[in-house]
Formats: sequence, structure tokens, C-alpha cells
Amino acid sequence: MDFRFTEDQLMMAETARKLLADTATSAQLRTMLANGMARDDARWTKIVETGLTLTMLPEDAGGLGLTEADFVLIAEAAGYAALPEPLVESAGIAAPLLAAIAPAHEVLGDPAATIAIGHAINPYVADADTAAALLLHHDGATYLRRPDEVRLIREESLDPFRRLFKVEWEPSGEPLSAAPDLWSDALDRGALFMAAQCAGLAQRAIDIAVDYAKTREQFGKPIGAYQAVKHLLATAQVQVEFAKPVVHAAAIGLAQRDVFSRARISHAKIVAAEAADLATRTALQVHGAMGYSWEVDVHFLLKRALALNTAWGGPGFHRERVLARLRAAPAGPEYGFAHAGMEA
Amino acid sequence: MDFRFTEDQLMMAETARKLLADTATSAQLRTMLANGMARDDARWTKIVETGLTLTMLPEDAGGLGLTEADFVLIAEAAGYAALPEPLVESAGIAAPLLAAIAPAHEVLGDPAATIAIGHAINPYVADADTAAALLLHHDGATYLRRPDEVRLIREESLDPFRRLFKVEWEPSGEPLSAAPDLWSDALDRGALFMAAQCAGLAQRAIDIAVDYAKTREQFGKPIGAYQAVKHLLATAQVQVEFAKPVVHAAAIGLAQRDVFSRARISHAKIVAAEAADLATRTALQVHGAMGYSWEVDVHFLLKRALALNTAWGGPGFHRERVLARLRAAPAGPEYGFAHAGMEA
Amino acid sequence: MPLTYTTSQQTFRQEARAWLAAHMPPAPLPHFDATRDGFEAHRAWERTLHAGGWSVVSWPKEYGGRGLDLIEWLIFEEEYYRAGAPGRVNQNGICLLAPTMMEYGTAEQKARFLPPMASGEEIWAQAWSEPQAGSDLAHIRATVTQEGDELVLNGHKIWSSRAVFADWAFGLFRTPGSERHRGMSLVFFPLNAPGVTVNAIRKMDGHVGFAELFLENVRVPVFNRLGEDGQGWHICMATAGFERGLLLRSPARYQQAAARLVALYHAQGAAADPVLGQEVARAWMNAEAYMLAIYAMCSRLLAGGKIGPEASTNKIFWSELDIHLHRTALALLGPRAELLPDAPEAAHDHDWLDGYVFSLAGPIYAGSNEIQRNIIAERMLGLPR
Amino acid sequence: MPLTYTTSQQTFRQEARAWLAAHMPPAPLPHFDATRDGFEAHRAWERTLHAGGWSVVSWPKEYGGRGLDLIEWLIFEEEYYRAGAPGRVNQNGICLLAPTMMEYGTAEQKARFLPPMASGEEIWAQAWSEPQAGSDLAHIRATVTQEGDELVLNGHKIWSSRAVFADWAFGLFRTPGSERHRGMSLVFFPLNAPGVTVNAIRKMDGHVGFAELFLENVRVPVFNRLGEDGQGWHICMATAGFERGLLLRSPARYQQAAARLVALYHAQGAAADPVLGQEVARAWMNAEAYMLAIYAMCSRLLAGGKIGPEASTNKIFWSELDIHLHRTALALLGPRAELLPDAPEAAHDHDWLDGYVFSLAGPIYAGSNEIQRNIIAERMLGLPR
Repeated sequence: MDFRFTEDQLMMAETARKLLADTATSAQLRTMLANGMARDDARWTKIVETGLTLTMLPEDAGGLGLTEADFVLIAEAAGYAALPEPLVESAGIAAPLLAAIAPAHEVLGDPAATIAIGHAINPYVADADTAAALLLHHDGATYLRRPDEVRLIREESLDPFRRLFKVEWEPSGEPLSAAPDLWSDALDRGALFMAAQCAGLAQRAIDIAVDYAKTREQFGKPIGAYQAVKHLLATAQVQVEFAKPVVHAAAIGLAQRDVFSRARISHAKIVAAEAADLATRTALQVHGAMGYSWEVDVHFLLKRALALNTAWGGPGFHRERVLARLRAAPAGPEYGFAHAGMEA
Repeated sequence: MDFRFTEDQLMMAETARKLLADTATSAQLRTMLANGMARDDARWTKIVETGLTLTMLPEDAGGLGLTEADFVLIAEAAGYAALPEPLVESAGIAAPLLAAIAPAHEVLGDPAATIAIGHAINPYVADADTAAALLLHHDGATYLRRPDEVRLIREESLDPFRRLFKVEWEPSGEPLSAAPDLWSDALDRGALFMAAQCAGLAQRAIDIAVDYAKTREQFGKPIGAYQAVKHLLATAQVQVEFAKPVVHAAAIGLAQRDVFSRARISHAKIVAAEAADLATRTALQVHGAMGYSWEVDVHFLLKRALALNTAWGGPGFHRERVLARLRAAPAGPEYGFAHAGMEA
Repeated sequence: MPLTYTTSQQTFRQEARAWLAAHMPPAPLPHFDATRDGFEAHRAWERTLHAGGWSVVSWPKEYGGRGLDLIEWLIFEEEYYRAGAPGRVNQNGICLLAPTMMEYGTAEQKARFLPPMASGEEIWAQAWSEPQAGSDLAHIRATVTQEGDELVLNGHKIWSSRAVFADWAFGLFRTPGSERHRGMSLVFFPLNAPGVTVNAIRKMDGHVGFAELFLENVRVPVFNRLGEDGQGWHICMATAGFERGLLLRSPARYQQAAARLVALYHAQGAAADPVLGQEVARAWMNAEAYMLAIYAMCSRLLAGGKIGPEASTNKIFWSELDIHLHRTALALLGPRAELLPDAPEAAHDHDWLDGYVFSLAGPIYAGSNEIQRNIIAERMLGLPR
Repeated sequence: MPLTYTTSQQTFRQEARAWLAAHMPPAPLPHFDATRDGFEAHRAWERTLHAGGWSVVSWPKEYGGRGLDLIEWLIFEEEYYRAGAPGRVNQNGICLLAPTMMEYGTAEQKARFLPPMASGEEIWAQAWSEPQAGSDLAHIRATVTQEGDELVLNGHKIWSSRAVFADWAFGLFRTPGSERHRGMSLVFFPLNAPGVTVNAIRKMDGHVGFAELFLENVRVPVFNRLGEDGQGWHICMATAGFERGLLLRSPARYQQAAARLVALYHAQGAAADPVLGQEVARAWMNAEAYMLAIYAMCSRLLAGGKIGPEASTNKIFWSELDIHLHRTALALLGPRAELLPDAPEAAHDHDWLDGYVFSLAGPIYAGSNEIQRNIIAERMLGLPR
């Protein structure tokens, strides 16, 4: 029992954080918006070159063969940066699904290609237009389509970097796989990595607000010296501190694929989304009118938090998974880690 | 449309407040507890002499023939004083029930006598042992019993001034009345006056805490000068400010006896109980360890708030009445006051 | 005491309802902060309202009103929101400046400024804040100096709502060298006056409703000062009380939104989440509580009372209930919550998302809720500063 | 990295479980704060624990422990709460003073004080607060002066938990004339020493768990000072970190309470209110989150890390989750919630009411949550003082 990340995991996460801090700056995000760009090719190339898209691909698919516990900090970094590109959806959620079915599939051969995923829990598919392939669900089975084989109807999100589409298609022909468990695994990864992004963006919102509160003065001193502002930010930080360990434990435990691991993933999704909501609203309040303006980045985070709250299952869905775990098995100190309680 | 109390109503309330401030002091309450007294006879005599027990009795029963809108501020004053005696339950809830059935009943002849009431919504009857009579519910009908005609089993409450009893009895013989509507009216009065007491005790808790915060010093200044303490108390005061008008409107509208007036009473009960809960917990926090001690009155209020939260229907019951009103009739600005919307 | 309307109040309601039914724009107007077209469409609506005698029902007749009391104003507002009528583009003038002008303005000022405000001919922006003076208005630096019959204005204002398209603005200025609350004056200036530069600021929703204003030797007649030289702070505080306490946020606004929320919930039938049902009930109760508190306040004012620091409790309550109400709607919408109104699958009963984003500004503008809590603690509860 | 127990950890858990099953008191002990009998029953239980080698599993063997690490301590705590074993009457000593003494005490001090602490022979009270120094410990006034080999203590301490029945107390005293954080010393004194007066203070639940202490020329050997003269503040802050951050509130405590809450909810079957189901799920999640955060913290500490200001986030989180958990239980109990445990119809699965009242003290003791938020803001987030 050692609940820490390995040196390797921390190093990879640090690499991702630095890369995104350098390449997804406020100015770069705004340039994308001004130019109507769906993807920043230079940034994406660096992400690909660093191997981030290969983390969770098995080695026989040309990947690094790592696990959710290795990717979770990368997803946190993507949330922290409010990354526009679908690194998390593609490399963290969709690619492992395809690799589980067809590790030699040609789409997996190009580490720069992205894969979009249409899970029944999400009515819209993110970044479907720029994907090399879409993995679509029908009746438990998995179908693969190229974007030009389906009809994509844009459903514009409040989050200007989130490219959502309604996908119209026919589940004709042989499915890639008929195994519904694959979709259940995808849901676990989806909820987990949404939670990780939420944890990251919550911390970013607090960090931005802290920086502002140190310099902005009212009534003759920095607003961060006022107890009201301090306590707002401290309260948000407490939520983040007690969301992150849940996200991390959920990532480590995901492979269990049982009622315990699913409840922990759902727990992570609920509390990380709440932390993101509180932290981004707190950042807005601390910034005052400035935070309400387009020019300050707070709103990017606030919008992303709002979107991720319902992506891969909203609070009601995940609460029900928690309640299902409580109905299915006893609770208590000996059940903190699944199977840790002895059968004695 | 003039949503104010009359001069007469305000004067009677002021009389009640003064009387209770003078006679239900902290020292007097503590003397009662030390001596195991159920009632302070001197105080009760003054309450009776002032006519407070006669407010809502019809004139043909020797009362003042006033309404819930006249009594509601008296109930608030009783809450403010954390009054031990059952003025509200007897004069505000039980006596009008008996008067509606038998205005000439001998029990009503003695203004000092109290009446206890056993409504189905409350598993325990308050102050049953000291009552001249108990009004008991069975199958919609009303029965009257003297305490010595039933078996009283004490169920001790956290609130040391609340004398609860389980009543064991047989509904034999003729009921006093078979009309179930009387019990529905009693529930409305019960919920309303619990709400009024909660509003009063919430304000008392804030007032006590404000007084303490003005004098207690930490880190070189009064704790009330700290923004954290200010904001705790301001937040509690906001809740009180938006509970009181609901309580008052509920009292004025009670006689409507429809889905609108019942929803407003339930609304009042929910938010006044919440205000009492928040204000008493805030008072505790502001007092720190001092508030946790027996010697400071905060705990009397906190315990009363806890007890009144479930008396005459808990939050779930009253929420359901609000939802029933929303299902039964449209909502909207023209339905703020029942029947105010035109049928045009 | 009885909470029922008089016959004349009921007749007035009926009249308002009938007029609105007959004159409502056939389709929702484009947002007044988004484009000049939207702004002018709202100005036209103000003109229509004025022609019917509905733009400022509580004002004296001589300025375009009906001389009605606050209860009748509430009734009008109820019917206005019930009808789903357009937002009031001249709210800064009608709700914030006008009550102050009624109290502190000269007869000549009222005659000059109120009628075109009532008709929408002149639409007003406010210009309180400055980059270094948001919550802390005593720190404003923009100056006013008198030269003969003229006032010369200089400075930098920000977060000036409506200023991108409006005609006039009112703001606080100080005599050079004065400090804190002293030496301030409340002055009006045309936004197209020489020396005024208006730079639009985009809000987080992409609309341009704010502006920053640069004033360089802007000359206006002394006539444009409300009250005496140096009385500005006092007058401004009076305005702030009205803004927070009563006129800015009519209860009907929230009652109408709550009614839509209830309908949204009921439309989900048996599939609706009872946990959200609790929040729906809460949102409705909040709107009702706010309505009741305002009816009580208006009754006190009609009987000669004044708005005191309890105005700050109103501001906190409506801003928080508005956020809660819209959050509940978004929760009911689930994954559709994030869709912009033009998205094919966006909710069409109401623009809940826009309402939510707007609600988030509530705890910030008109004096942040942190400042309001300070006011409640210090002025209502008497805690030390 | 993998969140699984080693074989030796599992064996240890099994051993603890078996021992507890064999040695648990047959009936709940009377409350240790209520009566001397209850206190002594708990002392006897400490003796039993010690005889089995379970009273201080993480201490070095020489002082009565097993030299186990923090993960094993957590496992022991899990089994302890799972078994529903009695509250630890010597918690002030074992959890607060002992870690500090391990770090700052001399070999002689440890040899003198730790073994009787481990065995329950000497039970400890803390004596931090004074009437004018609650959250503001730098304002304490009680004094210590050295006279030869002796320290002379004078002053007035309050909110001293366990002090009514305990044997020893530790507290902060200052050199006369010193100010703020300087000149303080942490000193131990027997509660039956000449010059010590112990006045019980009743808590709101009627129990006498607190005391105020008057010290008049209480003489103790210099040996009873931990660390150097004047080092008291520094040492005390280290203790505070441990108190808030880790040892005071074991996660198992809340996991066990949450499990009982879940059972209470499930016992209501189909009649249970789904709105409360949400709160039950929340209470369970909170307990799990706290457990995970503590496992992560213990893992870092085992790898050489230190407890920093994040200890303050722990304090806030456990105190708030405890209140929420018990409130939820009371909501489930409805009208029975207010009944005292001796009432015929009181809930018998657990004393939820007493747990609730106790939880209300959580945001106050061990440094109020307001102070903790200040610490988080200033020391974790770096906001200006």
C-alpha cells in the first residue's frame, strides 16, 4: 500500500504540464478563436511528438502500454490548460477501445490521428469532424465510421473550444465488435478522465484568482488580504484537495471493473465536477467585473467546467452508481479499498 | 394590498416580547432546570393575565376573537424567548380546535389551563402531563381526555424545556367531533406557529452572537470586526429577512384553507426552520468554545431549533405540500397571492 | 393587512394585461447588448410602451408616467414579466437615475431629462466604476472642474453598461485634489460629446454590453450636474440603495422564471429526478419569498418608511436565488444544458444558459455581495468596522 | 502505487480483528466525560489494550508500541472502529503530546512519560486556551518562571478537555514580560499538584468534559519542560499540525459512521426519501475521500514528506463532513431525532443525536475553521496577511 505516483508518472505529467503551459497560452487560445481554428497544428504536433497520444495504447499497437494511472495526470494537465484539442477523448478514451478490438487497426498507426467516440451516455460526439474515425455504439456493438460516412450536425457548445456534433448514421454491416463490456470500460475511462480534467481546471481557476487577488487593490490593500476573499479561495482549495485523491484512486483502481471501482470513478466525477464548478465561480467572484469580461481567461474555465459536468454522465447518473454500490455490498472502514476486507 | 401589521397587532406583540424578556431570563430558565420545574407559575400567571392565551379564542368562548395574523407575532416572541411553557401549542393550536367544536367547553373556561394536542403527524404530545385536557386524533375524529385517563410515557427531548410524551389510550366512546378538516386546520396552525417560533429564535441567536462579537476580542480587536464573522452573521440575517415575510403572509392567508395557503405555510415552515438552524449554528461558531458550554444560552436555542424542525411536519413533508401546489395550479407572477390572477 | 388587491388594482392589472397582449412584439427582439439593431429594436419598444403610457407607470404624469404607487408598479411588473415582454434597455435611466433625479434634481433638470428618458428617445448608460475603483467607489479619480458655466470632465470609466449604444451617461467625478467621499459630483454627459471615446468590452458571453469610456476635456453645461458641487457621494449612495433594494430587480422576473422552471420539471413527468424536484420547489419558494419581502417593503415605503441597509439583504437574496434557479434548470436539461440557443437541440422554452451566465454577474454588480455583507453586518447588525 | 495491502499488512489486520473480537467490552462503556466511573472504565480499557500491545501500535517498542508504520496504524484504526471499540480517553496524550515528545523530548523524558501514557496509568489533558486566548494562542498570559531546578506556573486555563478526571496536563506558559510568540514554554504538570484548582465546565450536552484550571505557584521540576526555554510556540505549532492533520481524526471513524448511516437509510426500504438518499451517498463519499486523502498523506510521510499547511484542509473537511453525516442521520430519524438515548423510542443503532452535538464542536476546537481558512489562504495559496 503506497498511494503515491511513481517517479516516471510524475515526470511524464510534468512534461505534459510544461508543454501545455508553453503552447496553450491565453494568446494562443484567443488566436485560434479569432481564426476559427479547430486545432492548433503546431501544438498538436508537439503533443504527438512527446508521445502523449501513445500513453495508453498497448505495445502491440505501437503504444507505451501504460494504464489509466499513467494517463490521469496528463488529463489533469489538459484540464489545467483548458486544452482545446481532443487529447483526452481520443488518446484516453477512444483509442484504447479500438485497440482492445483491433490493435493493428490502421487508424492506430498514425499517432497524430484522433478518434472520436459516440457513447450512448453522450448525445453528442466531440470533435467528430476532425477525427480520422468515429467509434459508434449501437445495441452494445461497436461500429467504426469515417466522418465522411456519417452526417454530422454541429451542436454549438457554450465552451468555444468544444466541437460537438450530432451524428446521424446507420448501424449497417458487421460491427467491429459485439462485446458490450467494451462500452462499459469506455464509460469508466470517460468519467474518470472528465474528473481528472475537472480537478486540473479547478486548480487553474484558483491559481488565476490567487494571482489576481495578490495584485488587485481595493480600499487601499490587495483584495487577497481580505478575509472574505481568502475564505472563498480556501474553501475552493479544500474541495480540490479532497477531489484529487479520489480521482487518483479511481484511476489506479479502474482495472478492477467491479461495483467498487465504478463507485469510486463516479465519486471522482461528482466531486471533481463540483470542485471545478465552485473554483471557477469563485475565480469569477474574486475577479469581479474583470472576470466577467472576455479578456480574462476565467470564462474559458467556467464554460469547460459547465460542459464537463454532464459529459460522460451527469451528477444524477453517477450518484446512482454510488448508491448501487451501497446497495450491493456493505460499507465500512474495512471496505475502503475493494477486497481489502477479509472474508474471515 | 397593504402588507403590514396593524398598530394593535404590533402593540400586542411588543407587550408579549417585553413580558417574556422580563420573565424568561437566562437565570429564570436555569432555575427551572435546576429545580426540575415543568412550569414557572409566576411567568405563566403573567402570560395569562396579559390575555395572551385568549388571543385566538372566539368571543363566545370568552376569547378575544382574533386570528392567526394576530397570534403569529406572539409565537415569534415565544420563540425569541425560548419560552418553556406551551403557550403556542395550547393557545395557538389546541384551544382553537376545541373552540371550533365546543366553544362552551369547561376546559376553555379557565384561561390558565393548557390543552395538549396529539396530531397524527407528531408521534409525541408536548406538555401532556401539565395539560387540563388532551385533544387526541383517531381516524379523523377528535377525542378529549384528561391526562389521568391515558397512559403517558415520557420521551425525553434534547431540548430540556420540551416535555414530550407518548400517549397510550383507547378511542372508545363518542368522539367530540368526527370532522377531519379540523385536524387539517390544526396542522396548518401547528406548522405556521412552529415557523413563527423558529423565526423568532433565529433572530435571538443572531442578536446574542452579535452582542458577543462586539465585546469578545482576539488578535487585538473584537471578533465582530473580522470579515469572516461579519459574513457568517450577515448570511444568517439574510435568511431571517426572507423567512419572516413568508411566515407573516402564511399567517394572514391561513384562513383560505386551499392549496395556495397550505403551500405558503409549508414554505414558511421549511425556511424558518432552516433560518433557525443556520442562525443557531452560526451563533455557536461565533461564540466558539464558550457557545459550546452549558453556561451560555446558545444551546437552548440550538436545541429548540432542532426540535421544531420536525415538529408539525419535517422538511420532507412540507416540501411535498409545496410540490403538490405546483402540480395543482400554475405558477407565475400573477399567482403570488392566491386568486390574484384574473381568470380573463 | 389583508393580502388582496383592491378593485382598482385589479382593474389596472386587467388593463395592463390587455394592452400587453395587444402590443407585444410578435417575436423575441434580438439582444440589446449584442448589436445596434437589437438596441434600436428595444428603443422602439420603449417608444411603444411610452405611447401606451406604460413605460414609467410610477412617475408623475408630467414626465410621462401615471402617478401610480409602488403596489401598482409591482402589479405592472407582474403583468410585464407574465407577458414575456422585452428587457428594458433604458433601465439604467428609469430605475437608477430617475429616482435620484426626482429627489435631487431641479424642476428644469427634470423637465429636460425625464420625458425623453420615458420615451426612449434618450437611453442612458451608467458610468460609476473605474479601473482602480470597482467596489471602492471612494477611490474614483475622474475629475470635474468648473469653467464659467461649463463643467470639464476628464478620466477613465469602465464596466459602463449599455454605453456602447446609449445616448447619455451619468457618473461620479471629483474636484481635483479632493479625497475619499468629499468633492464628488454626479454629472451627465452625452456619449457622443467631443472628447468621449467609447471602447466596447466583450462580456464572457461574447456580447458587448460593457464599455470603457475615456473622457478628455469633455465640456458639458453646469446644468448637467445633479445637486450641488460635492454632493455626489451622498446622492450616489441614495441611488445605490434603490438599485440594490427595489427597482433593479422586480420580483416578477424571478416568479416568471420559476414558473418556467416548474414547467420544465413537470414536462419530464415520472422520469424527473426527485432530487431536482426539491431544487425546483426551492427555486419557486425563493421567488415567492422575494416577492413577499418586496411587497412588505413597498407597503412600508407607501406608509412613509425609508429604504435602509436591509436593501443589502435584497441584493444578496435575489442574486443568489437567480443563480440557483438557473443552475437547477441546467441540471434538468442535462447534456443539452451547454448548447447555445442556435444549436438545433438547444432548449427552446427559454434561454436558460444565457440566463445562467447572466445570473453569475449578480453577486458582482450593483456592489459585490461581499460589500453587501459588510453593510449588513455593520449597519444592520451594528458590528464594528 | 497499487492500492492493495501486503500480505503482512493483511496478517496484521487479521490479528487486530481477532484480538478485538476477543477482548471487546461486552457492553458500551459509560461516557468518559460524564462520570468518574466512565472515565475509569475507559482507563481500564486502555490497560487492556496495552496488555495486548494495541494501545500505541505506531510507537517504538521500548515505549509500549509495536514500531509499526502509518499504514499499519490506519489498518489498526479501521479494525478498531469496525469493532465499535470504546473512545480513547488518553487521546490528548497519545495523539497530541506523544508525537511532539518523540520529536522534541529527551530520552529521559520519553522514558518517564511515554510508558505510563501507553498503559493508561497516566491520562492526559491539554491546557492550551485561556479566557482571552482562544484562537489567538499568542495572547496567552499564564506564566512560567524558573527557580533553581523548578518551574513555577501561574495562570488561568480554560476549555481543558479531559481535565476533570485526568492525571496530567500539558500547556503553554510564557516568561513574564515576554510577548507574542516569544518566551513560551510547553510544560507538563500533574493535575493534583498543590496550587492546581480544577473547575468542571458543563458542555451543552450536560457532560463535564471541559475544565477551567487555576494555577497558583504550581511547582514542577525543569524536567517537565519540553524543549528549551522559549521554544514552546514552535513546538506547539508542530503539535497543532499533527492534531489537525492526521492523528486526531482517523478516517475509519467516519467510514464506520457512514456505514451505519447507509444501514439506517436502507432500513427504511422503499419509504426512504430519495432526497435523503443523495445526502447518504454524499456522507459516504466524504468519508471515503477523507480516507483516501489520509492514505495519500501517510504514503508521502512514509516516503520522507512533512505535514504542511494542507493539514488545515483536513481539519475543515473532517469537521464539515462529520456535521453533514450526523445531520443526515437526524433527517432520516425525523421526529425521533430529538430524543435522548434513554427515551424509550430513541434510535438504538447508534447515538446519532450525541454524535451530532459533538460534531458541532468540530469547526471550533483544534483551531477554528476560520483560522484554518486563514492558514490555507496565507500559507498554501500565498495570499497576503
